[in-house]
Amino acid sequence: MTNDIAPAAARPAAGNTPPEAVLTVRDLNVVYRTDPPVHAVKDVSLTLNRGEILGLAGESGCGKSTLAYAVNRLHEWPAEVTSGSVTFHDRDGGDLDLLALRDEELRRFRWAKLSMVFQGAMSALNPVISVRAQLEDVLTTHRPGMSRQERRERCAEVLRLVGVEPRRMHSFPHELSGGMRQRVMIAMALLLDPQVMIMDEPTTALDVLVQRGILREILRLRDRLGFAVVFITHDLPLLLELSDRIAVMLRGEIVEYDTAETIHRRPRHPYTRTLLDSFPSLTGDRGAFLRTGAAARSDAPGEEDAR
Amino acid sequence: MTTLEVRDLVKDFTLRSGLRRSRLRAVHRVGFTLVPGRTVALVGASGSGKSTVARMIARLEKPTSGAITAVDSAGRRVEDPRYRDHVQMVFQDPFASLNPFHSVEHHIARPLLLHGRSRGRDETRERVAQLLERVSLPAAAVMDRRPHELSGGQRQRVAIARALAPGAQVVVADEPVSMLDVSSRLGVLNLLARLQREDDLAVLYITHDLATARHFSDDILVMNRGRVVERGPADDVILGPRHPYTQLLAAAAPDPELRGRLGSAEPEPETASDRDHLTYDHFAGRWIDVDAEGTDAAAA
Amino acid sequence: MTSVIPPDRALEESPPGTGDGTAALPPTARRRGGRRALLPTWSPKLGIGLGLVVAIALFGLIGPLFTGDPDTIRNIGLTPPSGEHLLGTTQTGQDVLAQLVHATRGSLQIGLLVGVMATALSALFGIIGGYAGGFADEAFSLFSNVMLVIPGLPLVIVISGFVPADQRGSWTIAVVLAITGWAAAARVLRAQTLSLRGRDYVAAARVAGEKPWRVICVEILPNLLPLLASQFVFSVIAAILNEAGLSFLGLGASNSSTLGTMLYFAQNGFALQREAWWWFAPPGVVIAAFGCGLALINFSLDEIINPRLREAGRRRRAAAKAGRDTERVTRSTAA
Amino acid sequence: MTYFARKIGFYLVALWAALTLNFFIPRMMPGNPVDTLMAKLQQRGGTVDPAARKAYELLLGADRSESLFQQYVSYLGNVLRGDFGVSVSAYPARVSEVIGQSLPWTIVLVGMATLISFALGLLLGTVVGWRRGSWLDSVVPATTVLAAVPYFWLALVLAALLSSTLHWFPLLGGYDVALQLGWNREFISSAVYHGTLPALTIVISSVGGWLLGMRNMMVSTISEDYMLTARAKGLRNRRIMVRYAARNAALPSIAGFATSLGFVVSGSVVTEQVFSYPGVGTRLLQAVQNNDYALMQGIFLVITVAVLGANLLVDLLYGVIDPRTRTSH
Amino acid sequence: TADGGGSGAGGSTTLVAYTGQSGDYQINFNPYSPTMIDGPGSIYEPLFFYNVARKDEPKPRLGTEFSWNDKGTELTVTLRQGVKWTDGRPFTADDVVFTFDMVRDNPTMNSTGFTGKTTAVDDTHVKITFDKPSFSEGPQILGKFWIVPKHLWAKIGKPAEDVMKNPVGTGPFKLAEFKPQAFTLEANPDYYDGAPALKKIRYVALSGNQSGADALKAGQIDWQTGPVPDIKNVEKNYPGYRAITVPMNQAALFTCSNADLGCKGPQTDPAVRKAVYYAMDRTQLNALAFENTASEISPGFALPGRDKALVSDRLKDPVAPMQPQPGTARRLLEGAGWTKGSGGIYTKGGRQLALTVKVVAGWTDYITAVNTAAEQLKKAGIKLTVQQLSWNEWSDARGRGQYELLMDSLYQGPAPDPYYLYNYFFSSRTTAPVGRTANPNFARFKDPKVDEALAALAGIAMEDTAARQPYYDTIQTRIEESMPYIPMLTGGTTSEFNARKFTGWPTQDNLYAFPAVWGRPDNSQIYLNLKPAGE
Ligand SMILES: Nc1ncnc2c1ncn2[C@@H]1O[C@H](COP(=O)(O)OP(=O)(O)OP(=O)(O)O)[C@@H](O)[C@H]1O
Ligand SMILES: Nc1ncnc2c1ncn2[C@@H]1O[C@H](COP(=O)(O)OP(=O)(O)OP(=O)(O)O)[C@@H](O)[C@H]1O
Ligand SMILES: [Mg+2]
Ligand SMILES: [Mg+2]
Repeated sequence: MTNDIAPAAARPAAGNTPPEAVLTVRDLNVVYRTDPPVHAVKDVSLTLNRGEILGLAGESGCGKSTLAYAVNRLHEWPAEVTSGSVTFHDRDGGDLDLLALRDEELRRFRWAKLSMVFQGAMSALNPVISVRAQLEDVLTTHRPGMSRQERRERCAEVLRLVGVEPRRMHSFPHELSGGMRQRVMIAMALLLDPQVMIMDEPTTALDVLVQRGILREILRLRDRLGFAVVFITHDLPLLLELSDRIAVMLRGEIVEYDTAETIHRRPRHPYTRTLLDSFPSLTGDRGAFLRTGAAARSDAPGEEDAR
Repeated sequence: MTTLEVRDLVKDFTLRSGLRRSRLRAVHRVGFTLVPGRTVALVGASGSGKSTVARMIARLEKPTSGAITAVDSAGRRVEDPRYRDHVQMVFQDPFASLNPFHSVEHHIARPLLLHGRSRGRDETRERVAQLLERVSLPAAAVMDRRPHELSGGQRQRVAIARALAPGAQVVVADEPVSMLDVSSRLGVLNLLARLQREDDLAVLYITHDLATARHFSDDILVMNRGRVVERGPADDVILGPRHPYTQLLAAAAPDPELRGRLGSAEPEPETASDRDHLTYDHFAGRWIDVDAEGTDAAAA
Repeated sequence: MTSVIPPDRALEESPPGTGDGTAALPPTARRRGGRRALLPTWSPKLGIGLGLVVAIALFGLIGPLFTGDPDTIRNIGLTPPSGEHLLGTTQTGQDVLAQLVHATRGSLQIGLLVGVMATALSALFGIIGGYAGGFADEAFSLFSNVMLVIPGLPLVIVISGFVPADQRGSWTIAVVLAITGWAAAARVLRAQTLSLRGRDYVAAARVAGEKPWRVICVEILPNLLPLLASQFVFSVIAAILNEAGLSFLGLGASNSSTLGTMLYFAQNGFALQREAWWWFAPPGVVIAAFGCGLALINFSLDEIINPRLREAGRRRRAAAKAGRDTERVTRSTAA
Repeated sequence: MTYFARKIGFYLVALWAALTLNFFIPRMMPGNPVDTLMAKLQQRGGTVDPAARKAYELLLGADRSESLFQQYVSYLGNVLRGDFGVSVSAYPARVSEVIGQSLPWTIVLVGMATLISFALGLLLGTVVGWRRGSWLDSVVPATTVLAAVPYFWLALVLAALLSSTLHWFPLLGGYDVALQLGWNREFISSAVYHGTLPALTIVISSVGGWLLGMRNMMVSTISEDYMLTARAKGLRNRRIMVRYAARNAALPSIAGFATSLGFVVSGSVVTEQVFSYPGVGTRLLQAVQNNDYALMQGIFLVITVAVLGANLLVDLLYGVIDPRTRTSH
Repeated sequence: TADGGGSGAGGSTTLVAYTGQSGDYQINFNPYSPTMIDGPGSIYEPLFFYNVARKDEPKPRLGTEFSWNDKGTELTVTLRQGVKWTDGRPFTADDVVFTFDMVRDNPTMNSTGFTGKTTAVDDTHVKITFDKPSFSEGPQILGKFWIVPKHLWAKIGKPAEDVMKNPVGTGPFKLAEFKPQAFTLEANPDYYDGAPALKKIRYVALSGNQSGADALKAGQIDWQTGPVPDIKNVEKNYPGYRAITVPMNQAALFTCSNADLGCKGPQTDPAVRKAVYYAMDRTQLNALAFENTASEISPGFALPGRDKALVSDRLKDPVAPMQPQPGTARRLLEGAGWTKGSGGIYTKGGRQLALTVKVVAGWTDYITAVNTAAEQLKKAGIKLTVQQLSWNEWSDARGRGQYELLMDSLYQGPAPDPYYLYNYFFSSRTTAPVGRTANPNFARFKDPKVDEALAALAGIAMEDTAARQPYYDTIQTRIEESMPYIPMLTGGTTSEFNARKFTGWPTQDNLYAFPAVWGRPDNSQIYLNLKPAGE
């Protein structure tokens, strides 16, 4: 993995030091114990470097979320990790085998080292508790020593970071716009200064303009705070523009894993090409997609049935 | 061949919070013409009023003012009871637009029967099969299935077949692919394009995706806050946007070619400009003030 | 009879749209849909429930063909169960089994009548109001809310007192119970209809040119069937219990025989004080068993209405199975 | 604020509907209240002189020359002044007196029992829902079965078992009549002791419904996205259960609580009958049996107003506990 | 408490009584109020006590002697001396005059239509004068007018509507405390006859017969009048308790008999009424419906026990046959033109001999009785349909005559004499056309001969039995002939009482008062006689 393609400005951790891994996933397998069982994640190996943005692309149902949840062990029955390992390399040295953590250790680990931002901010925020309470919840649990005043200040601080006025803290989720909610979620993810942030389709439900604003915010924060991001979406053009490296998933497997530039210019796997072709370029030539090309293949019924 | 003319369309919603009422103008003096064989794309960010226009055309919503007139091939105005023979709609969510309770056949047979396009069981079944074949679905296999047994793309095809069933010449497609898997999107769009070509349909394609709008339509209307802010041939609008809002929109669309753009400073959006209420018309090549000139001038 | 809370109340408060939209369902639920989705999944609970209900219904339906006249008075007085009188006799020597059979029939009849009428009323006010919207909706929903907060039984007591006694058969009581018992269901139905009304397929049907009544009957109603069924079942339970309560107070269908009137006579004949359990217990047990059967059926209906509940059920079964599997594995490795 | 205005408007309409219903229903009932008094007089021996009957008719009967509308207006006026007239079955006592004497008992017994049952149901429902899929779930159907048992039947059986046979609880009454009525320890403990069994039967037969409702809502709530967030946040399990799952899941139950009060009050009629408990339930029955229109109206109205009041309270409270209601709709 | 803290627990000297009160008591100690909860006899006293259960001489209470003039228009009463109200004021003839005048002037108090003029002759004598012979009014005036203290009652604006929260009387008991669930009377230490041995009486409120039986079983009440399971074995089932049954209520099928007054239906035919009479199997009815506590009934409605001497020997049946006589019934019906139709039911003119009998829902013994009778009559070709009604509707139908048959019982008057019953139920003065309220001649019976006899009896002194008998003969034969009330059985009033705790209860041999706990002033006579056991 070379990182010389990515713009240097994107990562403070960059420079001349070799990339340092913060999360390693090895041969992870996740199975849904349903009838029949669904092998949702197959032998996935990934390395997330400190401060980088790793894009995870693939169409609906390919196992992106399952992978993300398994990393944080959020998967619930009937999902089960059957084999593989997930290792977290802490900033202060010391590796954590996430799959071996006991309940209490896992609980302490979550959010403090690795936080998550989910797709629908409306449903990811508890609708009946104020934003402040939901932010402070994290602090009271993970930083019991903090005083009330400190907690409040910290909450205000992260909100300011993501560009939300701190006085909106007292609002309830439904009183905020979709973009604001997503920002609040990101603020919440930043509370404990985590080293990794997993974002599962954080902008799909949003307006293109709002989406753009949030993506910029994420990049800005990453540059400032230096956390690594796993960014999950099916919007490949978006990933190409945003991320340093991209993993393309198909039916639970990672079929292509490379720098964004390489994937854009020289996609190797046919599926990656299909994906790229599914998104006509705004400024590119017309006609290449229309009525011919890759897309025409899925014209045949049944084939598009990925499931 | 039916032409649909939309003129000076206005829609106000009354918002009630408690006993207080307020008025929201969702659509403001929108006008355009859908002509056979051409696709018009309606683009804009969320809440700009696109769906409201579509719903008014489908007569699901009454316009506050303005006119929607369909004119048939003979140049006669289509009167009310027959309006739905000519104008149909495809909805955004293929899951929600098909009743989980009914079979595919039912969904297509009903409009056939309602619009007198077939009579008797056998004839109906045959026509349903024909329609399914037209949307590239294997009729025999699909006919007796229920929506949940089909994939998203297949469902959307059924929805298109349903729209075609009454013999509609004008089809309004409200974000027909935004709920679909990436791999089935182009399939459905291509199907629409093919049908449009074959039947000389007039299509209103609503989307927020500028890229597909550009590639799948002939003309583009850009909407913002209920107004059309820019109109013109697809490439002109996308490649040479004149209205600040369109520029903003175009800039927001992800483009791998412009990698690194995100990190750099971009012009801050949403600053009110003096052109906000004006429409740039690429056909006419000038700014138009609909409030002063009306949509007739613009729709020409 | 105090507070069987409609199990579907949970639904009415959930913001429209959460339980709907197949997109919200877990992927496994997607596999079931259409008419088959309206059928409950088979489970022991459903089995027992159906078994109980069918058994009791048959008991009430064909039982009367095999037992004698329940009113026949014999000089033997109160006798415990014996070969001749399987459930003994009452104070006046009437055969308890014969009475039970007829009373069961009477109670079922009332339950059914109320179920049908209350469901029809709630459908009328809930669905039509919800679909029509506007003033009709406001008025209907105000009306059902008022009916809901006005306490039922006192109203029933007062109304049933007003019905002339010679007409106070099961029909009247049923009407009274139905009138006072439809409101809660109507509210739930309205909420559900509101969410269905906004569904695209309803809009699509309108675009296709369907008439409003057809939209209601063909597009909306089928999707409300599980809910209606659950409410029907619930109102049957409630009706049987309420009728029994009314009868116990001496305000029931005095001129027809129901389980409630039977209990009333047992109570007045000092059945408990005389330890004549065979007179006092069976009617209560039949009501309880029937109610229990219906409640169990309702569990399965609940799972259709709220698929998340089904997930929980599945999870348990699978967990049990997994447990068994691991057990087997450990046993085999131990061997 | 308009949310509240709307709510209060609704309650005014409901109140008016109840008042009107209350006015008309007794007027459609058969029989004549004077007969009740005559029967009481006859029971003392002797036939009743027509003159005496006339006198009572005059005393009790409203002025029949008044039109129905006039009667309605004066009825509304009287009710607003808290004047429900004279109770026939307790003649010449005023209805307000009769109700005042009985109401506290019902409120305390039924109110406490319902609250206990509600709280218990919510608590158990939380636990069962949280551990959905465990063996606890199979207990749930059993509790709803209890709700399917005719309430009075259960009460009678329990009374026969626990009071008559085992002598654990007193059989009848609301307190030991040998004691001094008042706020002394002895009397209160006696009242509690007497109220235990009736309360127990109410709780037993109603807890299942709450439990089930809460459990189902818990199951639904647990699969909400914010629960996932809460877990990802590394919150403690108990905190997630209480603050995220139970708090949200309880909302529909709380909304349903006040509505259920109507059913509960109805249940009190039977409870009081079974346990000879002093309360409005028996009074209502007595009123119906004696054609005591005024008392009937009074009790019905008091119950309705109480239920409406409780609903209003919960509604207003609901705006606080569920912030969503405050702005939307 | 030791005995389980029952609601009636009252220590060894308190007598706990249950009068059948359903639901709480509402305080009311006005003896003239229809809803009073107690007082007559115990707190307030009449002048004399009339024992309706037995032909006794009136017992002196506040009066010591009374006498009528020959014409029966003037009644002189001698009052007891040295009596004090419980507030310490002396009782005088003025109180009596005040009471009598108050009753006469308040229509709601004057339920029997008393019109006499009362004057105080001196402190201990009063004289009451009437316009017409009024011998029969004597027991009412002397035995049922509760003397109230003038010095208190004169101040009350509307005495009929006052609930007398703090009753002051001359009686053996006074109010100790009132609670809605129970109230307690205590012995009046200054009672003129000496304080009664019974120190406390507590009346409790329960919810009806079932709870009464339960409370009795639990030993929580000492005296109640009402059914208990297995009435025959009270002594065995309730250790220490006894039961006494006094036949007083003549249960009958009331018929709307008089077509002239608007009655409709087959029962207007006397033959039908009599056929019903003969078709009944009273032995079975007694066994199934009344647990064999009922007894024979005379078709002339004189009580076969108490009024034995008055039962006319001109009656066809001195007592109604206990066994059915299907032959007689058939003869009667066929004689009246009825013929057996299909299904074994008689018909005439195309109409079936079908009757509906109304009975009060909840009166289970009566319901059982009519159900049983329906079965019996079916055998005799008469179809009986039972209809249960609430008391309201039933009494409404009864009063207006809108019924064919209904089951009820005839009640007695203030003195042990059938005259009152005849006067109530058979006089044309107490009936009304169908549609108007009759009270209590619900059967709409109208017979000039009976009316004449009743008028004549009013002018003959009650003691002069020889002179009265011919009139009784007339009445009894006429009503046997017409049978507007079809006699069923004489229902017994059963009371259960705690004989281990108290002695002095009435027995069948010593029926010194009618032993019903709700009987007033009868119960006060019993209270006066009771002694705590072991004293
Ligand atoms: N609870 C479950 N039970 C059984 N199978 C499941 C469950 N959840 C997910 N799956 C299956 O696992 C596979 C991967 O699902 P996952 O949610 O990880 O996909 P995804 O890539 O996140 O899709 P999307 O883009 O729609 O979010 C799918 O085939 C899905 O059907
Ligand atoms: N029934 C309605 N009542 C009130 N307001 C409405 C209603 N329907 C739409 N609106 C409002 O009208 C405006 C335009 O809505 P519309 O649905 O047409 O937008 P859209 O362009 O289709 O957006 P999207 O891309 O999100 O679908 C929005 O502000 C919306 O809130
Ligand atoms: Mg996902
Ligand atoms: Mg839209």
